[in-house]
Order: sequence, then C-alpha cells, then structure tokens
Amino acid sequence: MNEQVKVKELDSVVIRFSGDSGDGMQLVGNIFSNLAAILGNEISTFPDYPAEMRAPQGSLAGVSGFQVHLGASKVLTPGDKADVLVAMNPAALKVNKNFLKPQCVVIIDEDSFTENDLKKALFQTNDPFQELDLKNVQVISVPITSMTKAGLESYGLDNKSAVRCKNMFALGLICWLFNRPIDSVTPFLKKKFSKKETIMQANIKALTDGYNFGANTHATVTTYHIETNEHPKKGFYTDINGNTATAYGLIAAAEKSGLPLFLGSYPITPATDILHELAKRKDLGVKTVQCEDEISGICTAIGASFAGNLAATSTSGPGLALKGEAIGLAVMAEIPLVIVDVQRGGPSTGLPTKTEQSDLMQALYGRNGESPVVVIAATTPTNCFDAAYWSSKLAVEHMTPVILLTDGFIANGSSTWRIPDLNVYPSITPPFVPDSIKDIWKPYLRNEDTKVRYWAVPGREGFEHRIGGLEKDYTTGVISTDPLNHQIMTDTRQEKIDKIADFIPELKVEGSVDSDILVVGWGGTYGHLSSAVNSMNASGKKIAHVHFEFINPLPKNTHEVLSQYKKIIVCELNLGQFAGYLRMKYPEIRIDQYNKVQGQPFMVSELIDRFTKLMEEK
Amino acid sequence: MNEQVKVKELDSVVIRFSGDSGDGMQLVGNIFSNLAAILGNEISTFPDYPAEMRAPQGSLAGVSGFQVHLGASKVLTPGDKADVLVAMNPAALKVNKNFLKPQCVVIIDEDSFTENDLKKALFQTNDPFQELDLKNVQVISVPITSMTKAGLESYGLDNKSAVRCKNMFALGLICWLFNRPIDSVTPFLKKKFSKKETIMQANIKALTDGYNFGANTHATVTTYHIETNEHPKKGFYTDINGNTATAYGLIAAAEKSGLPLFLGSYPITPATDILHELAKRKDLGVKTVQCEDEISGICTAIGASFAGNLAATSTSGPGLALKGEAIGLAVMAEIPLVIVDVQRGGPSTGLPTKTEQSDLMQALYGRNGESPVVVIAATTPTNCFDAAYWSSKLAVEHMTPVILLTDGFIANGSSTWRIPDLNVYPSITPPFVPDSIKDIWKPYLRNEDTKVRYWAVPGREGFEHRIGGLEKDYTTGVISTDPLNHQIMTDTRQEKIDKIADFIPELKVEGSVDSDILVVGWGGTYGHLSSAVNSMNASGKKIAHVHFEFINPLPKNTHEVLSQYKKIIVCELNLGQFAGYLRMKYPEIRIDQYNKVQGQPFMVSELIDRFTKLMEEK
Amino acid sequence: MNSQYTAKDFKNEQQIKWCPGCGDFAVLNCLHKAMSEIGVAPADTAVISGIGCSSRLPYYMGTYGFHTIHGRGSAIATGVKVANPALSVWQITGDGDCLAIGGNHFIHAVRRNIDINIVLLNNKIYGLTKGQYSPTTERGYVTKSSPYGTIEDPFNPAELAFGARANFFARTIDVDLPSTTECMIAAAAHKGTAVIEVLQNCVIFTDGIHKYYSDKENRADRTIYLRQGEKMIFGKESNKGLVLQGLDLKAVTIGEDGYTIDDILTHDATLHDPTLHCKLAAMEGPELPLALGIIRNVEGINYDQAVVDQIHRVQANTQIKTFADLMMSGNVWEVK
Amino acid sequence: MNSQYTAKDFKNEQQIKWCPGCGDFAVLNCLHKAMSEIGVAPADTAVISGIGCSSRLPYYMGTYGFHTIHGRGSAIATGVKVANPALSVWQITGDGDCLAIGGNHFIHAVRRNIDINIVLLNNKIYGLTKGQYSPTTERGYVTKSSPYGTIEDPFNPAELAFGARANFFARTIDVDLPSTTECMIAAAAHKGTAVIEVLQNCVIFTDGIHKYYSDKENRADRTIYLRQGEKMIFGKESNKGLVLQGLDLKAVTIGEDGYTIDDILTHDATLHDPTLHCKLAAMEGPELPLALGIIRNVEGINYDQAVVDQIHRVQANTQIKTFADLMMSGNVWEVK
Ligand SMILES: Cc1ncc(C[n+]2csc(CCOP(=O)(O)OP(=O)(O)O)c2C)c(N)n1
Ligand SMILES: Cc1ncc(C[n+]2csc(CCOP(=O)(O)OP(=O)(O)O)c2C)c(N)n1
Ligand code: SF4
Ligand code: SF4
Ligand SMILES: [Mg+2]
Ligand SMILES: [Mg+2]
Repeated sequence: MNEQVKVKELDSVVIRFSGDSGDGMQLVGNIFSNLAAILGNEISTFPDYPAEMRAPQGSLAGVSGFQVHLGASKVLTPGDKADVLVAMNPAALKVNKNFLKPQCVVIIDEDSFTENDLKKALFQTNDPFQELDLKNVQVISVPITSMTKAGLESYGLDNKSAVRCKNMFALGLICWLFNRPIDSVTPFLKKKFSKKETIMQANIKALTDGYNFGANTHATVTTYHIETNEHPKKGFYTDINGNTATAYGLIAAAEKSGLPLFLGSYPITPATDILHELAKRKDLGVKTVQCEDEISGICTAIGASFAGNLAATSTSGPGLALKGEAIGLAVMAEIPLVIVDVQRGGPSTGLPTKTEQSDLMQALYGRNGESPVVVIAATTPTNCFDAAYWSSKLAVEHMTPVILLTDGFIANGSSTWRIPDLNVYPSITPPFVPDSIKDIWKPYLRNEDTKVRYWAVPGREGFEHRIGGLEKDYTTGVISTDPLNHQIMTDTRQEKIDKIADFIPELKVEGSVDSDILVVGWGGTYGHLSSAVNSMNASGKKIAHVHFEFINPLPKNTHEVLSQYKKIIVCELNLGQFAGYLRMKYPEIRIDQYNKVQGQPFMVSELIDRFTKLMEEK
Repeated sequence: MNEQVKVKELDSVVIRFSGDSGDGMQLVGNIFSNLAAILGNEISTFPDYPAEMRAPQGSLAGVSGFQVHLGASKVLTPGDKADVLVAMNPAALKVNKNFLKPQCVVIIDEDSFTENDLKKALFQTNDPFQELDLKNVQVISVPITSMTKAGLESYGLDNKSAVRCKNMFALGLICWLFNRPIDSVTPFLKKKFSKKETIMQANIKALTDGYNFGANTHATVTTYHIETNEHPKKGFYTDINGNTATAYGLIAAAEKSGLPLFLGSYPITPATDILHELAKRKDLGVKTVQCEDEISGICTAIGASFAGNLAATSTSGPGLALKGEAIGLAVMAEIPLVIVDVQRGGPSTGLPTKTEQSDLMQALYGRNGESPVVVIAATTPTNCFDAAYWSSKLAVEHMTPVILLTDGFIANGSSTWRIPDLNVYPSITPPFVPDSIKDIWKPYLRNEDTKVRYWAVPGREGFEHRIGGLEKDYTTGVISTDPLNHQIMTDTRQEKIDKIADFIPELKVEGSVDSDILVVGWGGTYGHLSSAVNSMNASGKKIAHVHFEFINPLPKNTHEVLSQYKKIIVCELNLGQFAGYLRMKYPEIRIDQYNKVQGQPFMVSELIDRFTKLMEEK
Repeated sequence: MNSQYTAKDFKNEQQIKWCPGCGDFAVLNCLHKAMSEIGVAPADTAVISGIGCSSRLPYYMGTYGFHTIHGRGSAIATGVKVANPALSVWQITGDGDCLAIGGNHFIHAVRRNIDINIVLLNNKIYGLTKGQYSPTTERGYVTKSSPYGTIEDPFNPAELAFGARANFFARTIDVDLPSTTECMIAAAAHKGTAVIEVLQNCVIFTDGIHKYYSDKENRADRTIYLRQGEKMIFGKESNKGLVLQGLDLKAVTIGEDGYTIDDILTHDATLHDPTLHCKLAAMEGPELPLALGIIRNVEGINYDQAVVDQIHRVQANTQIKTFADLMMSGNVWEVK
Repeated sequence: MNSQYTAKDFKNEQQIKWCPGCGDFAVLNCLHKAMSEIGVAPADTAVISGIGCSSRLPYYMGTYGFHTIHGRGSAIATGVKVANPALSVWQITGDGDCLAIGGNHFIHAVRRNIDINIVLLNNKIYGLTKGQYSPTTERGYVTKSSPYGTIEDPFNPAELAFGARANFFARTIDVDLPSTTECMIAAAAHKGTAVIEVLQNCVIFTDGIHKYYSDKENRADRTIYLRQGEKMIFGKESNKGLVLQGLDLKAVTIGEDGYTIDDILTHDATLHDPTLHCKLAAMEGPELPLALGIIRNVEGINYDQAVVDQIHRVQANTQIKTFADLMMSGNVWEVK
C-alpha cells in the first residue's frame, strides 16, 4: 500500500463515517453529503445508529455510523459496501469489517487504537487489521485526536471541547481525499455554531488542519474524483430524509386541500421524527398533539377528522397494532385519515432501530371484521413526500383511512431532492356535501360512482347528524341490524376501496421490459432492486422490474403486467407477505420469492446473484 | 286448516319460541330442549336475542327468540325455518315471517294481538297474517294471557306475576303438540323456583292448563311425533352452549396438564359468558381477573403464563384488535397462551350480537412483524370443548400463543353433549426444563425436533432468567441485533409453528368422498354445511365435505385432499378470507367461493341451491 | 340566559332504546334543556361518546354526534376540540367506558385541561353488556362476573379526577333534573375540562343502588348541595352544616353543641388548593352527607386555547407562511 | 434483617447499557442491596418492566425477569402475582411507561391493591426514544417534540396514585442510595401495591432537572425526609419544621416567630385519611421542602390475597373438586 497520490475517476463512491456515539459521525456525514449534493452529485445516505440505548464508550454496541453514496448520476441506494471508511476507534473498524470493498481506504485515528481501546472492542491482539483478516485495504493512520488538540492550543478550549473537534479534522481529510473545497463547509459550521463563536472557529481550524494534513502528507493513497452531474434538472434542491419528506407531504396536502393539518401521535422509533418535524411547523398552523399512547394518537386524529381537519397519526409496527380497533372505527365512520407506519424489525419490540417490511399483512388485515383500507408504500426517502401526498389525497377524496407504509431504511436515509412545485401536483378536493342536495342528503348518502359518502363537517347548519361504529342503514344512515343491509354495506365499503384503482397510476415496468424475468418489489426496496436490475441490464443480462407503491387497491394493470413474464420473483424484507398477497389475488400467476429478514436492506450484490441464478434456472 | 288431529311422524322438527324480551321465551325454549334431549332426541338450539339494548315493549326491536331443532338422529343445526312458531305478540310474528316452513303451525296469544299491539309492531291493518302474506300456515289462536290468568285466580298472585306464567301455558301447549309428558317438566320448575313455592305451583298449573287446552280443544291441528334415538351412545349427557363448552375445555386442560387455570378478560358481547362461567369456578381454583380493558386482559394472562399457569384471555373482534401488540410479545417470549375470540359482526362495533367469520385474517396476521401463531376454529357448540382443549394443549406443549376462533352462533347455540371422559383425552405435558440439562440450559434452548424452548417457571432455583420482546440470540437467549441471528430466529419461530402440523389430526373428508365436488368450510359453519351435504347425498347428489378446525398450521394432508377434487367451493361468513388464505398456500388449486355477510348463519337451503348449481355448471 | 334555542332544537326523532325507567332518560332531558340555555347552536355542538348504554346518548341529540368505540371518547373529543376550538364539545360516558377501558384518556384529558364537558353516568355497572361490575362497584357486590362478590375497592371518580388535577368537578343525581341541568350549564361556561358525575339508576342491574342518597324522603338529610359562596348547610330543616375539625369534616346541627351558623363552612369552588374539594367529594353516609353540586370550579390554562396561542405566537415571528416558504427556508441550492 | 443473601446474588453478568452517569445505575444498585436484605430468594423474585431506558433494569438482575411491552408492566405484574402469590413481584417503570401509555394499568393496579412493588424512575422525559416530553415534564419545557415549550401541566405521580387510592407511596432521589434502599425494603414489607417514585437524572436529556432538590449543598434545606413517628423537621441545622395552618402546610423555623418543636407535625404514614399525605406529597419549593421518604403506608386488603381467600372460602363449601364433579353437578341425564 501507500505508494503515491493517484486520482481515481469514479462514477460513484461509498463513504462510511464510523465512530463512537459521541464522536459526531452523524454530523460530519451529513455535512459531507450536503456538500456533495451542492456540488452537483446525486447522493443517498443512511445513518446506522446503535440500538436506542447508549452503550459504553468504545464498545461494539456503541458504534454509530453514517454512510453516504455519491455519484454523477442517479444514485439509488446508500451502497452495499464502502470505498472509504473513517474508523474513529477499533470498535468502528470491527463492526464494519464486512462492509468494505477490496482495496478500500481506511482512515483511523491512531490515538484511539491503544491497547485499552482495542480491549473495549474485544480485540485479542494488538493488530486489529490482521485479527480481522483485512488485507487488501489502504490504511491511513493519523493521530487525529492529538493533531486536533495541537492545532487548537491557542483557542483556550478545555480538553473535552478540543477533542470534540476531531470529527472536523476527519472531515477535512475526507474533503482532501475527494477533492472537495473546504470553504463550502464553513457555511454549515457557521450556521450550526452560530451562537458559539469560539467553537465555530475551532471547528473550522480543525477542518482546515485535516485538509492540509491530507494535502501535505507523504503517506499517499488513491484520491478520488467524482464527476458531477452535468445536466441535472433545473430547480432548487435540498437533501431530505424519508421522515421529513413524509411530514412535508402531509403539509403540502393540507395546503392543497385547504384543510388544517392535525397530527395525533405517540413517540416510537423510527417514526418519532415525523412528530418532531410537524411539531416545529406551528408557523404553518400545524397542530400536533403528543398523546398519552398510540390509541389516543389515532383517536384524537379521528376526532380531528370528524371535525374537518386533514388528520394523521404516525407510528411504527407495535403502535399500528394498538391502532387496529380505531382504524376499524374510521372504516365504519368513513372519514379521511392517514396512518403512517414506519416499519421496523419485528415481531413485538423486535429490532426497533432496524428496517423491515413485515407490517404489510397487518396493514391490510390487522382489524376485526371486513374492514378494507387503502394501503400505500413509499419507495425511497424522497418518494415519501409523494406517497404522503397521495395518501392524503385518497383519504380525503375517498373518505377512507389510508395506511402509508414506510420503513426505517427510507425514513432515516436521505437523498437529494428537487423541491417540488405544488402547482403541478394534482388538486385535493374534499367531498363536502353541496348545499344543493341538502334536501335529499343523509349522513351516508354516496356518490354512486365512487361510493364515497359526502362530508358534512360540524359547524355547518342544517347538516347535524350522528355517526358511529355500529352498522348503518344504507339509505338513512341510522343504526341497522338488518341482515341484507349488512351485506350491502359490507360490499359497498369494499367496492369503495376497489374503485380507487381508477384513480391511481398504473404500473410502469422498468429495465428490459421485454425480458422473460420480472423482479417485483414494493415500498422501500426500490433503490436496491432498481440498482441491481440496472446493473444487470447494463451488463447485458435482460431483466425487468416493477415496483408497487399502491398495494390496496392494486393498480389496474397489475394482472396484465404480471401475466407477461415467464418468471416472476417477488423480493421483500419479510417472509413473503406481498408474494402471498399477490397469490391470493392472482392465484394463476406463478411467483418465486426472495426474502430477507435481517433488519438490514438488501445488498445489490446479493440481488444480482439471486437474479442471475434465476435466469440460469430452467 | 283446522281439520282433525293427525299425528305426523317426523325425523326432525324445528320449533321457534318468540315473544317480547320480557315474555320468558328463552326459559321455555331451554326447558323444552332439555326435555327433548332427556327423552332421547338430539337437539341443537339457538337463542336470538335483540341487540344488547332493551327496546320498547311490543316493538320489533324487542323481539327475543329461541329456536330448537330436535330429531331422532344427529341434528347439526338449529334449523333454517320453523315447523312450529310460538308468537307471543304481533312483533314476534312479523320478525319471523321469513323463517316459517310452508304448512307450519303458528300459535299466537290472541290477547296480545289487539289493535294496539299491532300498531306497536307497525302493522297497518288488523289482519297480520294477510298483511304478511302468510297463507299456508295453520294458526292456533289461543287467548293465552287470559286463560293463564283465569287458571291462576285462586293462587293469590298479583296481575303481573300471573301474567308472567303465560310462557308456561304456551309450553304446555307445545308439549301436547309434540306428545311430550309434562311431568318431565316439573323437575325443572321445581329447581328454578325452589325458593318461591307459590310461583312454582302457579307455573305448573299454567303448564298443565296449556297442555290440557291442547288436548281438549276442538281446533285440531297436526301434532307431531318425533322418533327418539334408539341407540345413542351410552353415557351421561347434558346440553351445553359453545361459550360454556369453551370454558369447560380450558378447565379440563388445566386439570390434565396439572397447571392452575388463569383467565384475564374484559367483558364483551358475545364472549362475556366465558368469563362468567369461569368466574363461578372458584371451586376448582380457577382464577379470573376482570381487567380494566382487553390489553390488561391479555397482559395479566401473559404474566400468569410467565408465572407458570395455563393462561387464557377471552374476547370478541374489537378486543382481539386491541390485543395484537401483546400477542406479539407472547410470540417473542414463546410462552403458552390461549386467546379466545368469539367472532361477531364487524367491522368496528358492527353488529355485536350477530355472528360472522370475519376475524380470520386478523387472527392470522393482526400484529406487527413476522409473528406466527396457532389458529384453531371450533366447529359446533360442543366442539368448543375439544377446540379449547386442543388450543391449551398446543399452547402449552409448543410454548406458543394459540388463537381459538369461535363465533356468536356456536357460542350461544347449544346441543346435546355426551359428557367426556377425560381419561381418553390426550395428555398435556408442559415442556418444563429437566433438571438433567441444567448445565447446558439457556432460556431459549430448544428441543431441536419441535423447536420448542424449555419452560423454566419462576420459583425454580437455578433457572433464573430474563426474557422480553426484543430479538434474542439463538444460542444464549440474550438480546441480539445481529442480522443473521434475526433471520434464524424469524425462521425458527415460523418453523416451530409449521411443525405443529405433525401433532394435529389430518383432515377427514365426509359425504361422498369420491365425488367431483368438495365443499370446504371452517369453524362454526360445520352444522349447516354438513346438513346440506348430507341432504344432497341422501337425495343422490354426490358431494363431499371437508371442514377445517386447524387453520394454522393446516393439516398435513390439506393439499392432498384439495387436489383430489375438480371443483372446490369454500363457504364462509365473510368476503372470502379462508379462500384467500388457501390460495396463498396452494395457488395451484382452483377455488370457488360462497360468502355471506349478514350477521346470520348460512341456511341449509341456500347452500343446497348453490351446490346444486355448482354441480350443474360445466 | 338569553338563548334563541329551545330544548326541542337539540332533540331528534330517533326512537330511544333505553329500558323504561332508566336514569339515562333524565340526563338526556337535562342535556337538551341545558344546551337550549347555553345558547350554542346545535350545528356548533358536538356530542362524543364511547360504548355503553349511556354512550348511546348522542343518537338522541339534534347536534353533531359521534358514537365511537369503547373508552376512547375523551381522546376523540380532544381531537375534535383541538381541531376546531369553536365547537362546544361534550363527552358522554359511563363508569365502565370512562374509568375502566377509558381511564387513561380520561385522566390525560383532565390533566391537559382540554375544554370539553364530560358527563359521566355512573350506575356502578356495565349495563350494555348485561351486568358485570365496574370500577365504581362497591366491594362485595355480586354481579354476573363476580358471583361470590367483588374483591376490589372502587374508584371515587372525584378523587381520581382530582388526582389528575381536575379544575371542574360536579356531582348530581339523575332524578334531580334542575341540579343536573344547572351543573351542565356551569360546565359549559368553564374553560377547561369539566367533569359532571351523575349518579344514574340502572333499573335492570343495579336498581336502587343510589337510593340511600336519591330517595326523595331522605335526600335532604343525606346529601348536601354545595353552592358557591353559600354556607354548607343541609337537612330537611336546613339546620345541619359542615365544619372543619383539624383535617376532618364533621356534620353538626346548628344550635346544638354550641354550633352557630357562623361556624359552618362557606363553599368556595374556586379555591386553587384542591384539599377541601377533595374532602368534600369523599364524604359518604351515614356520618356525612354526600356532596352534590359544583364541588370545584377553578380557572386554568386550557390546552386547546394554548395550542392556538402558541401557533399565533410562532406565526407572528416567522417568514414562513406557505409550504413554498418552508421549502426555501432550509439548506437549499439551485441548479440553473 | 437476617438474610442469607448478598447484593451479588441479585446481579448478573450482563453488560449494562445505560449512559455513563445515568441515575438508573444508582437505582439498580439500591435494588440489589434491598433485595439482599429483604431475604427472598432470587428464584422467588420476579422483576417486570415495560419499555424505556429504566425498563431495561430487569436484564441486570439475577432474578426472574420479564422486559415486556411499553406501558403494560402493571398488568403483567398483576398476572404474575395473582398466578403465583408466593413470588415477590417488582415492577420497574419510567414516567412515560407508567404514566403515559401505562397510566390506566397503573391506576387500576393501585386501586386493586395488588401486592407488587412499583419503582417509578421519573426523569421527566422519554429517554429511550431520545427526548420527548413526558406526563411529568413541567409546562414550557423545550424538548424534541415541544420545540416551542410544552403547553400542558404535568401529573404529580403521588397525587395520581392517591387519586387511585394508593396505600403506599414513597419518594426518593437517585443520588440518595440509603434512602432508596430503605424505601424499597419498606415497600416489600407492605402488603399491597407500593409505589416508589425515584427522582432520576437523565444525563443526556434532562441533566440536572432534579438539581434544585438533589444538590448535596441544598438538599437538607429543600427537601424533608419523612420518618414514621418522627417530627417533620428539616434543614441543614435541623431547625426547620412543618406546621399546619388551617388546611395549609407551612415551613417554619423552630425558635422563630414563637414556634417550638411541639408545634411541628409528627409524621404518621399510617393515617387512613390520605389528606395530609396528599398535602405533603404536593409540597414544592421554594416555599416548602419536597417530601421524601415513605409518605403513606397503610394496610388494606390486597387483591391477590383476596383471590386466594375467596377460592378457599368457596372450596370449603363445595362438593365439586374435579372436572368430573363439575360435569355431574349440572343438568345431566344418563343413556344406559
Ligand atoms: C373494545 C370493547 N371492549 C368491550 C366492549 C363491550 N362493552 C360495551 S359497553 C361496556 C361497558 C359499559 O359500561 P358503562 O360504560 O358503565 O356503560 P353503561 O352501559 O353502564 O351505561 C363494555 C364492556 C366493547 N364494545 N368494545
Ligand atoms: C407501543 C410502543 N409505543 C411506543 C414505544 C416507544 N417508546 C419506548 S420507551 C418510550 C418512553 C420511555 O419513557 P420512560 O418510560 O420515561 O423511560 P425512560 O427511557 O425515560 O427511562 C417510548 C415512547 C414503544 N416501544 N412501544
Ligand atoms: S340496562 Fe340499565 S343502564 Fe342500560 S338502558 Fe337498561 S336501565 Fe339503563
Ligand atoms: S438517555 Fe438518559 S435515562 Fe436513558 S440511559 Fe441515557 S442518561 Fe439514562
Ligand atoms: Mg355503567
Ligand atoms: Mg423517563
């Protein structure tokens, strides 16, 4: 290793910042990805926190990571394995050992690789690289801590504060490695530490020192040059994670529909940030009630919906389980409601900080009785915006609860996002009862085309009425136990949802549309499946991909699309729930499965392997 | 009508007692069916209460009915339509107008058919029979109220008490009609009114008067003679409804397993009687906690299970929805738990007093994550005993939650039951950790054949351990976030449930096993499906029937059985949940559906119509 | 009050389905009457309930109404009120609905001090499910689910409400229509959560359970109707009163044992410290009269108003007025 | 006590995962210590929790333990205790787990008076989910979910417990290990639900939130440690005390304003009437010291014992001893 400076020209690169929870890796990861995005790269990032609880300093459980994938053109996932790892301590090195590409660069803080540190990470020997059998890596060992401290001597900081700047030193190094001008970083630091002038200056100094160290050092390694995207679509860009995008989608829908936005929620990992984000939006009049539990979360939302707001509730799997009964009420009452479920590893408390797609069946069926709801699944961090917008639109226009499934991976992952122009989004028109039909109106009078009942919001004179969870007469809306009426109402509630298929986009097959093999996915696996398919097509292996965002009802052309392929493989992060659902709907279509339940997203490489095998099978 | 006394020899007959909620119809229905059972008939009964709320006297909503079907040999349902209706008022007549066989006998209380009474039942004219277009019926119009009062003049009763005896007069009439000696009735009355001598005597007098009135009257009608079953199996018999049978099944399982029985529950129609029944059983040491809600119901049971009891919780659909999260905990903790769901009309509060089979998907999937549980469905009132016993057995021996689905129809319906001899029931052996493996034991050490972990109950020294809802390491049982371990644990939890297929009975096809057509049902529709199939086979239309009691896992020979038939029709009281589940499991098997969502059981006649049509279809 | 409404404006034509003689009828009538006097339009009134006999009440109102699911009335009413504070929001609930399954939402609504009026019909039983004991059933009472008598002590709804820091609590008896109506009107006037416990008779399952206090004959001797600023006097001859001895309340006869009218406590429902209200609410026979009327009525910050205030405060200091503003306020770059 | 156990018998080898400096460590140590003195075997002890940082505690015990789901600890502990009353059952919970999602189970456990010991670690925040306000967070506090400050008043856990009719309530501070241990031992001795609120510091999200009371320097002046039968005296120089004026508690200095030691109240945790306990528990600075120690400790019928008693009573009077007896006791006929 360590020969001389070479500039590698790359299409895309994956960098992983990793260190102890207290080392500030999330911050540098964020800054670096922002920087890259501003300079015209596409980015996709993923923070990999330790489990919720803090673990002892230096321990394996305490490692916190942030991965960023940047590239010249569309980057679809945060990447399987890293080209560059920044490991601030031995634990970080150990935890990431399986996620390194051959020939990758590993930057370590020499000062944190003492015997004591190695012990904390349960190393047996003093040579961690050998012990981990890491041979083909380029190690840049830098005394980051001591150099940071040395550089800050004149700033009059206490030791703790000075040491805290070491993440900036590391960032400086990385900027050098990737040919990123560090002056683009200073605005971030100015904003972040606007109230602490000295700290800000110290951070800038450490950053500069790191950069200079890289530039001046004789320990040369490959450095990288990434093309920037020459022709991105014009417009304003930001970088956004899935939870924020979800919150923004609700805000946008509220504005478009003219309804005030209400969120009733109870904190739960990994959904809480939606509550945090909306709680900040008092400026836009958003009302958030942090409730005593999940049931109250949905029930306050049901009350708010009854009162005429665009009402939502946000949660994760265990919380969705608690909301089942109340979702049934919303089905029966036929009121709009958006229920966001950021899926995590289950069952029970399971793996709260990990990702999974195992709430699909729960979303479809987790309630008593025949109680159909709309189910939508967001596909990427930025798609969370559109998915939340669509969820709101369908909920309001079709007077129904909509369950929006996202997951820990896309909720916390982020990518570059072109700020949308709301004017080009479809309108959202609440089906308020027109005054013109006041005489014939009854609480469950429906638009016979869509089966949607009209909405009469409290406060409106002449439309006073009572609704509830008991079965109602189809015509008058009063309580009814009549057998045939129950059949009609059950059928009608189902029909209302089925008809929504007329109002959602059809499926679009990507990749080699005319191949024999179709990869089917839904929700948050889009990036990985798409990357795998693109890469195979690029290497001449023809394969198609279709991805479901609308789960219930399914797009109208679903059967048509599926029936065109000889081999269909449904890939999901569960034991096969969507595959089962498709079999239920289209038993005549033969379906293969690829499943993974490891709390982790797919790896593009494993997908390619699996698809290649499938191609070869007779 | 009214020609002369003819004695009809019948194989089976359906009698419906109907009147106002206050008229005591449930009591006479019960007595009469008991009487019939004692005299050697098979019986099947079904009470048809009004909705929970009391309705105004004489109104349609206030009608309370009790139907009994008696026959010489196996009677499988309470019957579609009545041969004899006792209608104590016009509302009772109106409500039952669609449930009368041609040429049936209708006994009315003339005194309650005044203009005023007719109005309360919303009749427009003074001829209810004509208004209801009831032509082919034999009406016995008897001034029941006044004759009852007249007969009791010497008893010194106040008017209200005397009038209350009119149900016994009606019963007397029915006894005459069916050649039932009224002295067999007196023991019931003696027991019921043991503390009120005068009332008892008055009731006996009214009964006798009714009988004599029938015998002496010149208004002659067909009377019936039902064969009694000459060769019933020897033994002791009682008559039992599904909820009581469920409670007894749990008690029996507790005794067999040597575990104390614990029920944590919150009242909900139509499941509350299970709590009532078990609360009485302090004599057998049963502990019941009436909890503050359903979540506490299941959570106290989970606590009791952890502490080593046979723990159960009972509820109906909305309550099951609330228990979803906690069921997940029991899945993860791998502890035994029986969850009884007495299904009712849904969604939401729906039709609380009506029957339905729409909680199947909820039972299978109503929780976050991949969380498989055993699902069992009881088929008849008496089968509830066996189903509850089996649920307990599988829960305990396989350390898993089991959801037992019954429904409002079988829970409230009753039939003759030969009292079981527990000695012939399979043993229930809790998988306690043997002391011999103390050294290698870990909390999640499993029997590798069954994948069942060993049970170490608090109080046992040397086995102190901690469990919980977070994912655990396969080997050590401590919390683990390792990706591969999560995959293994997820697969193992699934495998554990799948393996239970080795421990449950295989399917047995009934009817004409070798026909082309297979009727498939599950749970509480057994009686109706079986009657329809038997009757078709009896009339030469060959048809087979298979009925599922074990839903998850499915019996091992399910595929084999299904694949033997050309046409399969899955009949259920929902929109097709089991049909969908079978398609998911066996997409290659073609399945037709027959569904009904009316809060009512099937009618044998509609089934026969549907099956006949299916036969005729090409 | 000068309301333009009559009770009829708050009724509708639905056939009422309670058992003849049920105490719920009286409460319904009082609510119709009270609303007509409060003067909020039926269209601006929302009546929310859970499940139970009592919870059927919204069906018999001419207002907007929502018969929801068991125990969740407080949460749903909270949502209604926060979403549209202009509505007058009422929650109708039973002892099971409110204090068993709904207990948590109830105490949190009270703590947050949402401006809703909670009418709690306490018949000490689950009526709708045909007779199981409730969290207000006395120890030892035999019901369908306690065939050998219950083995738990009941909540006193007032104590629980005060434990959750209630600012308004009133108690009445179903048969006393004027008092019930009066308390409802006061509850509506109060900004914040107002709890009115109505001792309600279930003719089917707990007939006469409140008889000791509600019987016309003894009511004056066994209950005390508290009125703001008035002496705590009761008894058929209005000659009994309450005095404080140390921390204990005592019933005395004026003119006996040296007690004069001046010794008798004066009721002040507006005391911030709930101690005396709590003691009054806890009084029981035979030693002490049962407290009726408005026991506590204190001003506090109510949640729904605080939500509005906070929004106004934030909006006064922001440039972000629309979604587009929000989008441009963050870390944004332009591609030209 | 003469226990055969040491703290070590109640520990295990699990690596503890709280943040360095978290107040939970102290509570854990106290529990180990207390259990060793209580003398119940680890095998006969069950420690139940919900979800939260605090709820991880059972993993660090050498007893039987169950880390269940969020908020349900009281219900699960109830099941454990009723199923096997021979076990010593502890519930470990946080302010969110116990008073937000778990509020209903908590108040009902307290009302039923199940013989469990509830240790409530109150850090006024949701620690595990990284910093949202809880039902004990003061109004106005800024957290991740209240960026402009909360707009709700908190529960006082003691008031809520008394509202639910608690018979045992103690309060301690995490840093005061001997007192916490002492209260745990007393809780174990008490038959019925015992609640111990520990003011716990979260170094990450609410660091110093209890500082006003917990600071070594001022603790003696700002808190009072109540001891059964002893005068309510506090202060660095033990010269301050509590007196009752009307219904109000007042802190006085002995020797000033004519107050002598005889005027100072004597603590009686066993008073049946909770009024004074409630007032003591509600005390706040700066006027009054915060009450610590065992505030209330009253005997009552506990539920799990009542279950056993009722079973024995019924069993003494029945012929039904087995399932077969039950079967033959009903309406049975024989076919021969
Ligand atoms: C989730 C759920 N659990 C249980 C029930 C059954 N249930 C309906 S009302 C009720 C209790 C009603 O008691 P209360 O609130 O006192 O009302 P009351 O009928 O006495 O007026 C119960 C247990 C239900 N409908 N839903
Ligand atoms: C059903 C459910 N809802 C929400 C959560 C998320 N959650 C876990 S712990 C917690 C709050 C913990 O607060 P507290 O009980 O005060 O414990 P602390 O962490 O402060 O010790 C929340 C909201 C969950 N795990 N399960
Ligand atoms: S059961 Fe009781 S509470 Fe319910 S309607 Fe009848 S009398 Fe009223
Ligand atoms: S977050 Fe707070 S409560 Fe949780 S472990 Fe860390 S210091 Fe303790
Ligand atoms: Mg009640
Ligand atoms: Mg906390």
